[in-house]
Amino acid sequence: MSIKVRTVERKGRTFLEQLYLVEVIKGMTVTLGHFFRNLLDNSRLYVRHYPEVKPEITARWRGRHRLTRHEDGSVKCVACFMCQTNCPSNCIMIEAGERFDGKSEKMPTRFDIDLLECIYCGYCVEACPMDAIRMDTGIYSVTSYSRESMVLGLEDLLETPGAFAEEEYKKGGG
Amino acid sequence: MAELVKLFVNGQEVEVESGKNLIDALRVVGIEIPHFCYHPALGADGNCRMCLVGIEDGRPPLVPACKTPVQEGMKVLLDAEHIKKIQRDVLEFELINHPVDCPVCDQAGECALQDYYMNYSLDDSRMQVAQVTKGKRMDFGCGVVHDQERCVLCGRCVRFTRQITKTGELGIVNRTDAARVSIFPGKPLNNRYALNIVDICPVGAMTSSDFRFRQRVWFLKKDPGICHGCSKGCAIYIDHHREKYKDDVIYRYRARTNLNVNGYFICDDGRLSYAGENENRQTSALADGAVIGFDEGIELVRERLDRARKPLMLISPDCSLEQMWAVQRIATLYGAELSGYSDNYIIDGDGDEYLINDDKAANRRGLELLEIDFSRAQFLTGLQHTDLLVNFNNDLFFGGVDEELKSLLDKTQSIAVCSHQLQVYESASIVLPTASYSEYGGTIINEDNVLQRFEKALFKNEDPKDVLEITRLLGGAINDAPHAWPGIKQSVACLADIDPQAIPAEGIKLQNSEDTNVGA
Amino acid sequence: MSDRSELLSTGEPFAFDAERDAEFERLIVRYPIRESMIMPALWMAQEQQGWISTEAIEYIAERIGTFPAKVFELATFYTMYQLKPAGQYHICVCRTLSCWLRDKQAIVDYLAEEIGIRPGQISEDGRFSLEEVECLGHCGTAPVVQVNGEFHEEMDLEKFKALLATLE
Amino acid sequence: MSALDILLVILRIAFGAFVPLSFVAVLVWMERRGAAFFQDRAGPNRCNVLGFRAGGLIQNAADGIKLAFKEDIVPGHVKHKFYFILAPMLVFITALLCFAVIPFADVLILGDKHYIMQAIPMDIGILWFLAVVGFGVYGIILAGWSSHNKYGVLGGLRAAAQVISYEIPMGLALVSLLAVYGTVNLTEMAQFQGRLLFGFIPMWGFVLQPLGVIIFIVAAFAETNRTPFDLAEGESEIVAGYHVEYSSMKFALFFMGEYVAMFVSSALIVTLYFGSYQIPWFTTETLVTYARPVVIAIMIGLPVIGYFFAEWMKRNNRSHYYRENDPRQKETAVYVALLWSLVAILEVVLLVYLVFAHGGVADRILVALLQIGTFLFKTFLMCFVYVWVRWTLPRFRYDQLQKIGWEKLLPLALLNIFITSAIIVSFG
Repeated sequence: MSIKVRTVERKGRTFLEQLYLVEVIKGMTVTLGHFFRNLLDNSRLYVRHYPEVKPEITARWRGRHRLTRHEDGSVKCVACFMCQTNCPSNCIMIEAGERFDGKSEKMPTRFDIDLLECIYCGYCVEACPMDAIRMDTGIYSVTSYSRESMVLGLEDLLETPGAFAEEEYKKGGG
Repeated sequence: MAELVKLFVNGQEVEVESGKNLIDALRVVGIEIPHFCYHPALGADGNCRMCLVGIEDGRPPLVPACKTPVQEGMKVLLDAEHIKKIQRDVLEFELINHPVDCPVCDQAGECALQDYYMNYSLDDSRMQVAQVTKGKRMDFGCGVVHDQERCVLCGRCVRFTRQITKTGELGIVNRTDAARVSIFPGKPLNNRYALNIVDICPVGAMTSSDFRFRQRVWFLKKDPGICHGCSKGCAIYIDHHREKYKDDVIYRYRARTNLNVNGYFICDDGRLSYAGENENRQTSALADGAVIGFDEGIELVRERLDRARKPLMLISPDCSLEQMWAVQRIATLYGAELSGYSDNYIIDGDGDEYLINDDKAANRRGLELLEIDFSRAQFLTGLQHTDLLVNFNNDLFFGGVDEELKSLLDKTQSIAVCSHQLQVYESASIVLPTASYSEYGGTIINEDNVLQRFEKALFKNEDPKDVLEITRLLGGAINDAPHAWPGIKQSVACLADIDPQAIPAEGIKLQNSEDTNVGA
Repeated sequence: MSDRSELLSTGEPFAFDAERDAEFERLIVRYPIRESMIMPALWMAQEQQGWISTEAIEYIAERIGTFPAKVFELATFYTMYQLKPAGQYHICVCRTLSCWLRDKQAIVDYLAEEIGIRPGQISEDGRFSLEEVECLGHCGTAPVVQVNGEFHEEMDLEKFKALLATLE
Repeated sequence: MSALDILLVILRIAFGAFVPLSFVAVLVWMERRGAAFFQDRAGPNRCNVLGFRAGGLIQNAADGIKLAFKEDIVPGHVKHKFYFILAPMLVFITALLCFAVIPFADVLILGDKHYIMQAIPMDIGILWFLAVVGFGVYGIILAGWSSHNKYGVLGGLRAAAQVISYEIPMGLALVSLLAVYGTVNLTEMAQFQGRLLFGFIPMWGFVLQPLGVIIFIVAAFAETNRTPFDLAEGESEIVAGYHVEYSSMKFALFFMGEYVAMFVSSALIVTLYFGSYQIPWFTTETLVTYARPVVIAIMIGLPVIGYFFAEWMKRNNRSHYYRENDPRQKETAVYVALLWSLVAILEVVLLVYLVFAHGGVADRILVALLQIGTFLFKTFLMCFVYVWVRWTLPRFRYDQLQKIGWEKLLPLALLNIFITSAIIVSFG
C-alpha cells in the first residue's frame, strides 16, 4: 500500500498576508482581547494560586520516594540493588547487610537517594521486585538549604507514609 | 601443541585440539556447551545432564559432552530440537526446588543457572506443589556460607574437597529431592583453599562470608592481576568498583586460570589479601611525622640524597622487575649501595606442595636476575656504615620484628617510600606514599621462573605514585615500565628476547635460569 | 522422603565388638577398594547398636580410611540404615512413582492424624516410627508398606487400618 | 532673568530628567504584568510592603533594591575597564538626552513672556534626536567589545548593524514629514497638528503621513532593540548579547536605558504623528477661552471615573481562592479610600480654581497641565503598544531583519517622499 500523499495548502501566499501588516494587526487583536479579558476580570486567569492552592495529584504521580514496610513493620526492601542498577541518574546508593527476621537474608543497612540527582523517572519503582520502593508520597516540592540534606537516608525514606490508598495506588498501575 | 582434529558442529566445520572433551575443545573456538557439574580441574562427573549433545554416528541420541572426547570427523549437534528440549527440561528440573531468589543472591550476574535459563529456557514453572525447603545460610567454615535450596547438586564442591584439597569435608547427603550438600556434623571445612568452592559453584549455593552482600557483581570491574601474596604469583582477577562519591576499592580477588602457574585455583590467604590493598594505606607524605605535600617530600628526599655520603637503598622483593631496574639505576646515580634483603619474607613451614610457598616475596627471582644482593651480611654491613637509608617499600618486619635490625634502624636516618603504614617505617624521618601492586603495572617472575605481566587495575581518586615514578622524580631516567626494558634486556641474558608487550596472559617460562642465577 | 542429615550422637565412642571386628577384617580384604566396605560396615554397626550414630560413622570412616562425609553420604542415602532409634514397629511407606500414584499419601496422612507421626518421626510411646522410602521393588502391587522388614502389598487405607489393628 | 524664568527652567529640566526615570518603573511594571495578562497569567503580584502590593509595583522596588545591593562584578578578563564601565552610562544618558527636545505642552504664555515647554528649548529639535539616538549604539558596541566575550561582541555587532540599517528608513520617513510640516522644530510641529483638515479631521501626523507613520514606528522599534527586533540580546542564541558580562547596577543601567529609550521613542512618535499634547478639536486657545466649562466637565467626570476604577479594583484586587478575612480585600478598601480622597482633593482644587482663580495666568497653567496630562497619556498608550507588540510577535531572524530594513522599508520611504513631495508641489 502506497503512502497517501495529501498536498497541504500553503498559507500566507495571498497579497494581504504577504503584506504582513494586516496579519500583525490580526494577531495583535487576539492578544489584546486576552489582555482586556484578564485586565477587566483577573479571576479568569489560567493560573493556579500556588502555594495557597495546591494541585491535586493522582496516584500515578511520581513524587518523592519512600520505602515501604511489611504489615508487621519490617522493611520490605531486600537490598537487591535492582533500583540502583536501573537508575539512569545514579542517584541511589545502597549498602546491604545480613538480615535475621526471616523475611529475607538480606536488607539494606544504608539506602541513600540523592534527590538532587534524581530525575524522577520511576525506573526504581518499576525495577523493584518487592514493591519496596514507591514514589507515592505525593511530595512534589523538594527543597532544601543544603546539598547534604537533599540526600535521603533509610530512616527518612521509611518514615514518610504513602499519600494514597492502596487500591487507588494499584489502580494507577503501580 | 596438541594435534588438531576437524569436526562438524551443527554442520559447520571447526578445528580443535585433540585429546580434550567437547566442552573444553569447543570453548576454545567460542562454542558454548552449557554444563553445571563439569569443571576442567575436577573432571567430568556427568550428573547434571546439562551438556547433553547429539553425535551423528549411531550413538544414542543424547550423549554428555563432558564425557565425549573429540574425534576427527565427528558430527556434533547442538541446536537440534531434541537437544534444545532436553536443555529446557533439565533447566526446568533444576528450577523445581530452586528458590529463584536472584535479587538477594550474590551469584546473580555470574550464575550459570541464570545465564542458561536466559539463553536456553525462559519457560515458566509448571509446578503447583510447594517447594522443598532446605537449610539456608549454613556456615560451612572457612568463610563459606551455604544455601542448600539454591544448590543444583552438581557436586563440584564435593569433588573439590576430595580431589584437590583431599580433605573431603563435604558430601551430598540424602537422596532425591531431599538431597543436599552438607558437612559431616562437627567437621566444618578446614583447608586453605576452601573459598575456591565459592568460585567453582555454578550457582549461588556457596557464598563467601567475606564478600557476601557487599556489592553486586555486575557493578564490579574485573581486571586481571597477579597475587603478590607469595612467590607463586597466582593469576587473579581484581574485582574493584568505584562507588559514587567514594574511592576505587577492591571487593574481592578471584582465581584466574593460568595453567602455567596456579591452574584454576588460589589459596584463601591470597584471596583475602585484597583487604590489605584497601586498608592501612600510607596516603600522604610525611616529614618528621608532619604531613607535607608530595612534591615537597620529593624535594626533601633529593636534598638528603645529595647530602648523604654513603646512602643505602633497600628494595622490596615485591617490586616489579621494572621498578627494581629503576631503583638500581637511581642507586648508581647517587652512588648508593643497593640491597634487596628480605629474609623476613620467608616464613618457614608455611608453604605446602600446592600453591602456598614459604617465600612470601613475589619477585625474588627478579632480584636474582638483576643481581641485586639480598644477603643479610651485605645489608647489615651497609646499614652499619650508611648515613641515609632509603627503603623502597620493603617490610623488614614482615615475619616479625627483628630486634637487631630494629636497633640499627632506629639509629640510622632513613627515608621510607611505602604503600602501607607499617611498624618498620615508623623510624623514617621522611615518608613518601607509593602505589601498591594493584595500582601499577609491571612484570614479575615467580619461583618457577614464569615471567608474568600485570596491568594497573585500580585508579584511585588520588592516584599514588608508583616506585618507578618516584625514582624518575628523584632524577632517574626511566619514565615508565616499557621504558625500562631496553636496559633490562641488555643486562639480563635470559630476558634478552622478551617483548614485554607480547607476554601472554599465562606468562612465559624463562629458560636457562640456572646460568643467570648468580646473585643468590 | 524426610531429611536424614540430622545425625544423632550417643556421646560415647563407638567401636565394633570383637566378633564384628573380626568380621570386618575378614570382609575388607575381599574388596579391591577399601571404600567398598562402607556399606557392610554400616550394616554391622546397625546390627550392633540398633541404629547408626555419629560416632559409628566416624569410626567406620577412620577404620576404612576415608572421609566421614563419604560414609555420611551412604548412610543417609539408603533408607535401610536407621539413623535414629526406631520404634517397636518401623513402618516404611514407599514414595516412589507407582505407590504415589496408588495413593500412598492417604496412608502417610492417616498416620500423621491417627498416631501423630510424620515421616522421620517416632511416636511418643516409642511404638511406631515412620519412614518414607524409595522404591521397594514391588511396584506391580503398589502401594507397598514395609513393617519391620515385612512387606504388605496392595495396601489401601482400609487394609492399612486393619494391618495397624493387628499391630496394636 | 526673573525668578519665574529660573523656576520654569528648573521645572522643565526636572520634567525632562525625572519623568522618563519615573516611567521606567511604570514601564517595567506594565511590561511584566501586561505580558502576564496577554498570556493569561498573573505576573508578579506577591511582593508587598505591609501587605500592600500596589498591583505589583512593589516588585519593581524589590528588584531595584536587589540590583543595587548585588555585587558589582567586573570580570577579570576585561582589559578596558574604562569602556566597560562607560558603556552602560552611555546607553542610559543618550536615551535620557533625547527626551530633552520633546515638547510636553504648548508654549506657556505667562503675562508677556513665552516659555517653550521643552527641557532644552532648541530649534534643531528632531535633528538633535537623530544625532543623540544614533550615539546610543556606541554604548552597546562598547559594552559588547569591552566585555571580551564572543556573545557580547556578536550582540554589539548586531546592534550596530541594525541601528545603522534602520536609521536610514527612519530618517527618510522623517524627510517627508518635514516636508509636510515645513519645520524641524518639534514645538512648531506640535502646534501644526492642532489644526483641522477639511475643518473636522485633526491634522495629526498619521493622517497626513499614513505610510510614513508605519515606516517610522517599525524603524523606531528596531532602534530601541525591542521585539521583534531584539536581535542584540537574542537569549536563545547569544545568551544575552552585549550585557552578558554585566551585573548589578551596570546591568540595571542597560535595562533602564532600554526602557527610557522606549519611553522617549514613544514620546517622539506621539509628538510627530499623534498630535503631541494636542487634545483633538481643542486647541490651546479654545481651551483657554472655555476654561470654566472644561473644568466643570472634569469635575463631573472625575467621580464617574473614580467610581468605575474603584469598582474595578474591588472586583480584581482580591484573592481568587477561599481565604478567611481576605487581606487583599482590606488592601482594596485602603486603595478605594485613597482614590476617593484623591478625587475629593482634586474636586476641591478645581472648585477653588472655579471660585477664586479663573481667568488669566491660572487658565494658562491649567491648560498647560491638561496638555501635559494628555501628552503623558498618549505616550503611555504608545508604550503599551511597545509591550503589546513584544508579547504578540515573535523575533525576526537576523537576515529577515536586514531584508525588511533595506529591501522593504527603504524603497517604501523613498516612495513616500516622492508621493508627499508630489502632493505638496501639486496642492501647495
